[in-house]
Amino acid sequence: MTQQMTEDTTFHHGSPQDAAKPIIEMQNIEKHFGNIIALAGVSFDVKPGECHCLLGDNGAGKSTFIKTMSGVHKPTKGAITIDGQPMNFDSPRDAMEAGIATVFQDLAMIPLMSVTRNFFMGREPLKGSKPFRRMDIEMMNQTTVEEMRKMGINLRGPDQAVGTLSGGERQTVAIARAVYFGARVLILDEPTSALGVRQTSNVLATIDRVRKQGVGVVFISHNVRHALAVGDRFTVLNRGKTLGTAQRGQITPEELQDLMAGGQEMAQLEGSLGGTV
Amino acid sequence: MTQQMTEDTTFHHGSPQDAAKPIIEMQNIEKHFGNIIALAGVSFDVKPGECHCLLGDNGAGKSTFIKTMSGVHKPTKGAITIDGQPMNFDSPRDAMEAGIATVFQDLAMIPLMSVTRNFFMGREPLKGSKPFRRMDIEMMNQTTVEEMRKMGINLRGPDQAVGTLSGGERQTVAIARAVYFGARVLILDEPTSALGVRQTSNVLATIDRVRKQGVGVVFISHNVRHALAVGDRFTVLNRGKTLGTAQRGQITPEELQDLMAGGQEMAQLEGSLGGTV
Amino acid sequence: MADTAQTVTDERLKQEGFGARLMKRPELGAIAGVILVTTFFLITADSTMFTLSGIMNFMTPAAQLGILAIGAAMLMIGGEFDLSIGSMVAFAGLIFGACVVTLGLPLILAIPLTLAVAAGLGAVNGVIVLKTGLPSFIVTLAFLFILRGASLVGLKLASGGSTQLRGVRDAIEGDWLAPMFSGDAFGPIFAWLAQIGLIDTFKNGTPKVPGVPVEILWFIALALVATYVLLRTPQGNWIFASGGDRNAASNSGVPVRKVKISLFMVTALCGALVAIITVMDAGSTDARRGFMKEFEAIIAAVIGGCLLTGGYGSAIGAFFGAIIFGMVTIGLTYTDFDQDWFQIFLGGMLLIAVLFNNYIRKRVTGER
Amino acid sequence: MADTAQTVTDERLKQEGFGARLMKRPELGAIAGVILVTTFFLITADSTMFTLSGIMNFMTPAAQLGILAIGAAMLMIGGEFDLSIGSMVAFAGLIFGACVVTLGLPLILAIPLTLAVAAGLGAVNGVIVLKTGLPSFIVTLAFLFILRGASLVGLKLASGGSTQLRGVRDAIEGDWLAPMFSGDAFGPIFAWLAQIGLIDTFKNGTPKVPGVPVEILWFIALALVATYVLLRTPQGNWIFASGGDRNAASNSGVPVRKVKISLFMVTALCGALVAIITVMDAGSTDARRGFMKEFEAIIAAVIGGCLLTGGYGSAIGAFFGAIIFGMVTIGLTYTDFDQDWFQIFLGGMLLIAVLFNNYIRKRVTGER
Amino acid sequence: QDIIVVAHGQANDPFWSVVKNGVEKAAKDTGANVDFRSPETFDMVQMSQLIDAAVNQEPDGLVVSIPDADALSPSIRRAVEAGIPVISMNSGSDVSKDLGALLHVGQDEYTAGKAAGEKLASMGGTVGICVNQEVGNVALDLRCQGFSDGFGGSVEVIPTQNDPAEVEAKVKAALESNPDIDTVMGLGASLVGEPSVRAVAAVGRTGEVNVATFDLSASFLESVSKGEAAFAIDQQQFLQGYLPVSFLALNANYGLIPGGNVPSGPNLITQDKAAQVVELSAEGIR
Ligand SMILES: Nc1ncnc2c1ncn2[C@@H]1O[C@H](COP(=O)(O)OP(=O)(O)OP(=O)(O)O)[C@@H](O)[C@H]1O
Ligand SMILES: Nc1ncnc2c1ncn2[C@@H]1O[C@H](COP(=O)(O)OP(=O)(O)OP(=O)(O)O)[C@@H](O)[C@H]1O
Ligand SMILES: [Mg+2]
Ligand SMILES: [Mg+2]
Repeated sequence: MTQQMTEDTTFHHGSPQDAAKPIIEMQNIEKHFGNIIALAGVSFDVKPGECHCLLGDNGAGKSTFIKTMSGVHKPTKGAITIDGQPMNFDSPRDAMEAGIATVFQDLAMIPLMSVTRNFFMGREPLKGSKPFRRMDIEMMNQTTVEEMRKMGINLRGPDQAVGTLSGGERQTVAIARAVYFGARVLILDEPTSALGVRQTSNVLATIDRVRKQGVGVVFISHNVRHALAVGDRFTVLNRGKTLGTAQRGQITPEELQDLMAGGQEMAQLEGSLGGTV
Repeated sequence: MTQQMTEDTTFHHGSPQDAAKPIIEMQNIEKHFGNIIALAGVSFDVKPGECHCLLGDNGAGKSTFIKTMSGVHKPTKGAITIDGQPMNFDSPRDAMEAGIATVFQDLAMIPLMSVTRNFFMGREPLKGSKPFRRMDIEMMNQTTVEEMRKMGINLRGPDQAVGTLSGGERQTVAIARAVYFGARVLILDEPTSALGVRQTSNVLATIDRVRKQGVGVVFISHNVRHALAVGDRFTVLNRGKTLGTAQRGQITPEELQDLMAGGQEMAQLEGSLGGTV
Repeated sequence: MADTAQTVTDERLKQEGFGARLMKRPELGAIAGVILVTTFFLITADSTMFTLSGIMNFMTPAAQLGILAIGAAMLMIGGEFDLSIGSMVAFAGLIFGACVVTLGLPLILAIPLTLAVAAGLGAVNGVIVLKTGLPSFIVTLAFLFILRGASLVGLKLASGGSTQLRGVRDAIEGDWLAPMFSGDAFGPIFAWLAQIGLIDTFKNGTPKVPGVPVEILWFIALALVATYVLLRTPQGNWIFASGGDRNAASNSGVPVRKVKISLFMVTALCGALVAIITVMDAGSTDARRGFMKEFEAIIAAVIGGCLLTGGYGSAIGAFFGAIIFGMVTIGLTYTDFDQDWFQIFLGGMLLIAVLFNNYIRKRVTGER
Repeated sequence: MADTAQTVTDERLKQEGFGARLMKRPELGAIAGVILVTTFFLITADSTMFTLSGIMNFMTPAAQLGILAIGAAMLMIGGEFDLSIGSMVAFAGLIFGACVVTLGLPLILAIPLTLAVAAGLGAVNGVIVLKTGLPSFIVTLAFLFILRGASLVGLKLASGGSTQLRGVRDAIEGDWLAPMFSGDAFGPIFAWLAQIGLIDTFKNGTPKVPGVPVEILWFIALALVATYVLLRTPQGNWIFASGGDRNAASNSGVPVRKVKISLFMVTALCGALVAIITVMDAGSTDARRGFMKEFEAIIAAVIGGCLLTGGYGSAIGAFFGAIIFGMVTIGLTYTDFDQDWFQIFLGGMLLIAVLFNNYIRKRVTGER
Repeated sequence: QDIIVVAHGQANDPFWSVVKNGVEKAAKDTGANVDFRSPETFDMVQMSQLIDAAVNQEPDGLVVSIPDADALSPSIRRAVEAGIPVISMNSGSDVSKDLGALLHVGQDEYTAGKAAGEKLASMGGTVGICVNQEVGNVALDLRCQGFSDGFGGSVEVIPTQNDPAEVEAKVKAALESNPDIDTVMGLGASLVGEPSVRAVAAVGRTGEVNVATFDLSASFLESVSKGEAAFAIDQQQFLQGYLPVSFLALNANYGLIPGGNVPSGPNLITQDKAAQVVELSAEGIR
């Protein structure tokens, strides 16, 4: 069964572009919060057109790591280079301008604001000429409804407050937004955690689509099957350190799952879930 | 493969207790928010010792439904009966006292407070005699660390603020808390969405354990495999209405997945994910 | 892709009337309060209150408060407070007075200078708040004291010992910019209206209302501009976002720091504008100008539906909030009630106006 | 079950010193402020400021403010404001004064009556806030005006036309409860200490410090009780939870309404206590008692580390916050600065104290 | 020598800033080291604490105003007991002696109000308003009370806040809703007197309505000299600051002290005298 999963796929992997230069490279990143050591030296890179999965146990430091990548945290130690140039993000806006779009685990949405306003937050399209330049609200509303529909969500209306959306609807807004402002690197922190089956399959298909367009994707998930379905490379974190990186095909789902559990033994479920949870 | 999933299991289902009286019964529940109709008449019941899965697309109304069940929302229409007695919850505290423990999708945690204080919030254990009755902080700390460890999370310390925990760590606190205050009905709203593989298998094992103790479990999930692994009955919601209820074994994973998607067609992933997402 | 027609006839939506949709806007709730208060005074107050001159009379203090309230509302939507605006009115008044009287500058220099000083101080407030992460409440509170004290010291210097600096009216006599910031606008129109008998006149033939006090025009203009900015520009979106959730906004690429510092500057500028208008109107300034105005401005903004926690509110709401507040403070004088009851009455009216506003909104939107 | 030894030597934790751990507590940051302010006055102020009598002198207003600040801090932790405590001081003072002077009740009746009225009004505040869902800021603001106005009207009634009610001292003369609420405690001890020369005396031989003003004892007792409640009882846990996230708390089974209403009552009771103490000390009450105290109480709580948004803070922090504020306000009179500079100085000191507190805490905890 | 002045009015209050100027002038003239202190608002509790703080420093002389004898008497007695010479000023002439003060310089707020009321009544006033910008401040309330007693006719107190625009609007509102009003009494010149004059002008009744105010401000005095306002009441509060300090300095140096209270006012500044006072007022001396 597991073989089936890694081989029998409709996605076209196979060009891991080993030769291609990484878009972004993180070296020996450390991050401390007061006396808490969240990252103790992690290295990672993303190449154009690949989906690099970041896996690991709860609390391993995945979110903290991608937050240093998208300019939210400043690393305590370590270097970030983009296209070979050393980079120092002062704010998430800097990272965005360098072409990094992120779906954060907490989604970074403003509950009191409407879906449309959240969708375009920070990158509002304008119309009209100078003194009366204003947001193109009509276009914004249309785009939002349209992009959400592509992800499988039919909004009641684009002016509903995000705070009143269901968990999965909200997550879809965040994903649709990041994909829409398509960039050079797309970071997805557990994007499918709250999604229904239909929405999940849309997101996985979307990852595949943007990857084919040459975008580098960083995909965090706890679902081994999702990771194997779209991942080209797999890096596993454990307790703030890298456990190792594997190429697609070099690792079985069971091995990967063991790595993700941090090497600790699992509860007595193996059989019932067909090897992977 | 799907057959394997429904049959080859270490869990002992099989006594769906058809004869047993439901602990809690919800009839024709409607819930409107202003002009938004979130629930348009949903009926549902939980029997002792069964795990009743509530499934459905994003925005179908699952969370809204279980919130009326746990006293957060008052239903706009419809009746709730417990042990055959009509019930009217004024607050979640009422529902708790009736023996309903809930893990909400948004977890209901206070970010600024410590793990321990969140764990025991509203049900603090006391020690000492009257004028100097106080919280038994030592016991609280120990219990918290202990219960979290059972779920597969090693806390750095019980006084870390919940706001600084990782997504999965936080979710585990909510689950451990609900299980610890073990009640007659345990409601879990997407409890495994942010969990790692190890923690997930622990939670599924826990559901099985409490069910065997005669607790009725309501389990919401988007993961067909998880639902099939522990569920005895499956009710599917779509756009605020019930699509139907099925017994374990009467339905294949593919059928279930189609129902969960609200009957709408899925993206082109079928093959790659082995039938279920 | 899965797709169903997304039309207005989603079966998950109830029909709702036009009125209901209107009432959902925060600012329109405040109108209910205005109507209530107006009705109350129509019944209890002397009929002169709602003559043209009576309306101008209560609108003048309402407008002065309202200019501050709009600034405060924008800042509150952006998630911060400025408790120093009242003191800013005194301090900017001093700067302006000193420029005009002591230094003898023309308005074309004095006004930009005053505004620049105010904006600078606003920026200082903002930078301290953002650099240190301290709550703006405490930082601007310090400036409340500092600016108030500085006004006193500065006034004594500028006037040679008195707490009042006077002679502004003489100094600006004939300055071409003066009509922009003082006196009444549309004088000729009002004179004409009086001639044809549409406005009451005094015995000597001058109209009872010589025109629209300029602060009312500034007030309306500011409310419109602020509303436009909040609802129709990216900057407005950023203000809501910064106030709604600072981290989320910043993570989504909103330049939160810039937004907040600009808001502090805008608020300070509103304070300076009020200072310039009132100093020119009164012809003098003293150390107690603007006393407690920071609280009144916040009150007006909150009556108008702004959330203290940020991220929600409107400039139009603050506009009506200021009018409610102005009407209630001045209105009692038109009634026969014992004036000792003034504060009880003020508090009671405020409470009733907000309760009513709230009640109406809940009824209409069906919130539980 | 998967299990690794959960010991203190988690490799994901850096060692941290005892000092660092101490400084993480919100209240201990405020101590840094106290030390800074003390140092400042040790250098600039007259040496009498830190004699025993000088300390009692600045601790008395600090204690009166502090009692309010502790109430305000608990309410703020619980996520609400009470802007009516200042007016409550005036109103409770009126009730108390009227009981004692006009009705001639003994203290054993007058005090419980006053406290009951205050608690009742606090509950009214709370019920309105919770029933309507309006922000407590606006509701208690209405009560700020209403109670202030009611004090004025009531005083005129009770005193027959004046805004001042006098004669409390004569009326309570000899009441056995009086020493609990007025004057100085430990008088005999201090007299003895003065005799043996440990305390300075005036030329006529009476000790400069006749005892510890009772409000200081109340202040300390209250700070201890409040801290105990917040940190060691379920109710304390509920207060933090209600303020941290109302919905989450309620969903977890915290009786949020009861908690908040009780907090409003506690705050009102603090106001009444201060009223009783000050009225008995002063022997009179007037309509301006407690003016602006609500803001000073909030300031003290914020200096002491309470978050305005609720859910975080401490009573001990408010304790030190009140001491900082009291020291700064009274301290200036011991220095040679001109009174005109008082406010600049007050603002500057506040800002520096909070900045310093903040800086220290960040250094120690290594927050970014 | 060290002399401390504790007053109930703030340094930024126009009236009290003149007192403070008097204090400073006296300090310069006598060479004494003088401190002027006051609570941030009209707050008797805090004022008693300020007196205590002053007593702790054992100055060579203490000057206090006594708007609330009950509240301040323990602190003042303590000063007297400590052997500090005390002079009271401004308010408290009735209790000054009993508390052990050497003498009182000033004028009672009530008496001043009464004198003003009598004068306005004699100018033909029958219906008056008393505009009070700080209701509850006992010192100001007494002014209104005195005015109302001296005036005889019907008097309504109009409470306002510290905002000239609001005062103007309220006076205008009162005048419009009750056309019988013929007298406006303000409790402060710049804050109430000036806007009242403007309000009377706005309703077109300049000259018909008599406007008078406590204390002085240059602009108001100009109105008086132009005949737009009736008069201003001058307590000559500069003396209330200057004299006690000089007396105490002399007392400390030579043991000299006058034999009785010094009345500093009231002094009604009417049209004939107004013009000369304007300049002095602008300098903060009157
Ligand atoms: N601001 C912070 N302060 C203190 N500790 C933090 C902070 N943020 C994260 N941590 C700690 O760092 C560790 C890594 O957290 P992180 O959120 O990166 O985990 P994760 O790998 O994303 O886990 P999950 O899969 O559960 O989302 C956690 O143990 C968490 O407690
Ligand atoms: N307070 C509210 N106000 C308005 N609409 C609401 C509110 N709460 C929920 N809704 C709407 O009701 C619908 C059902 O929401 P609900 O959270 O119950 O969905 P769900 O089935 O839990 O979805 P998910 O799987 O994504 O969590 C959603 O479309 C949502 O937009
Ligand atoms: Mg994470
Ligand atoms: Mg849900």
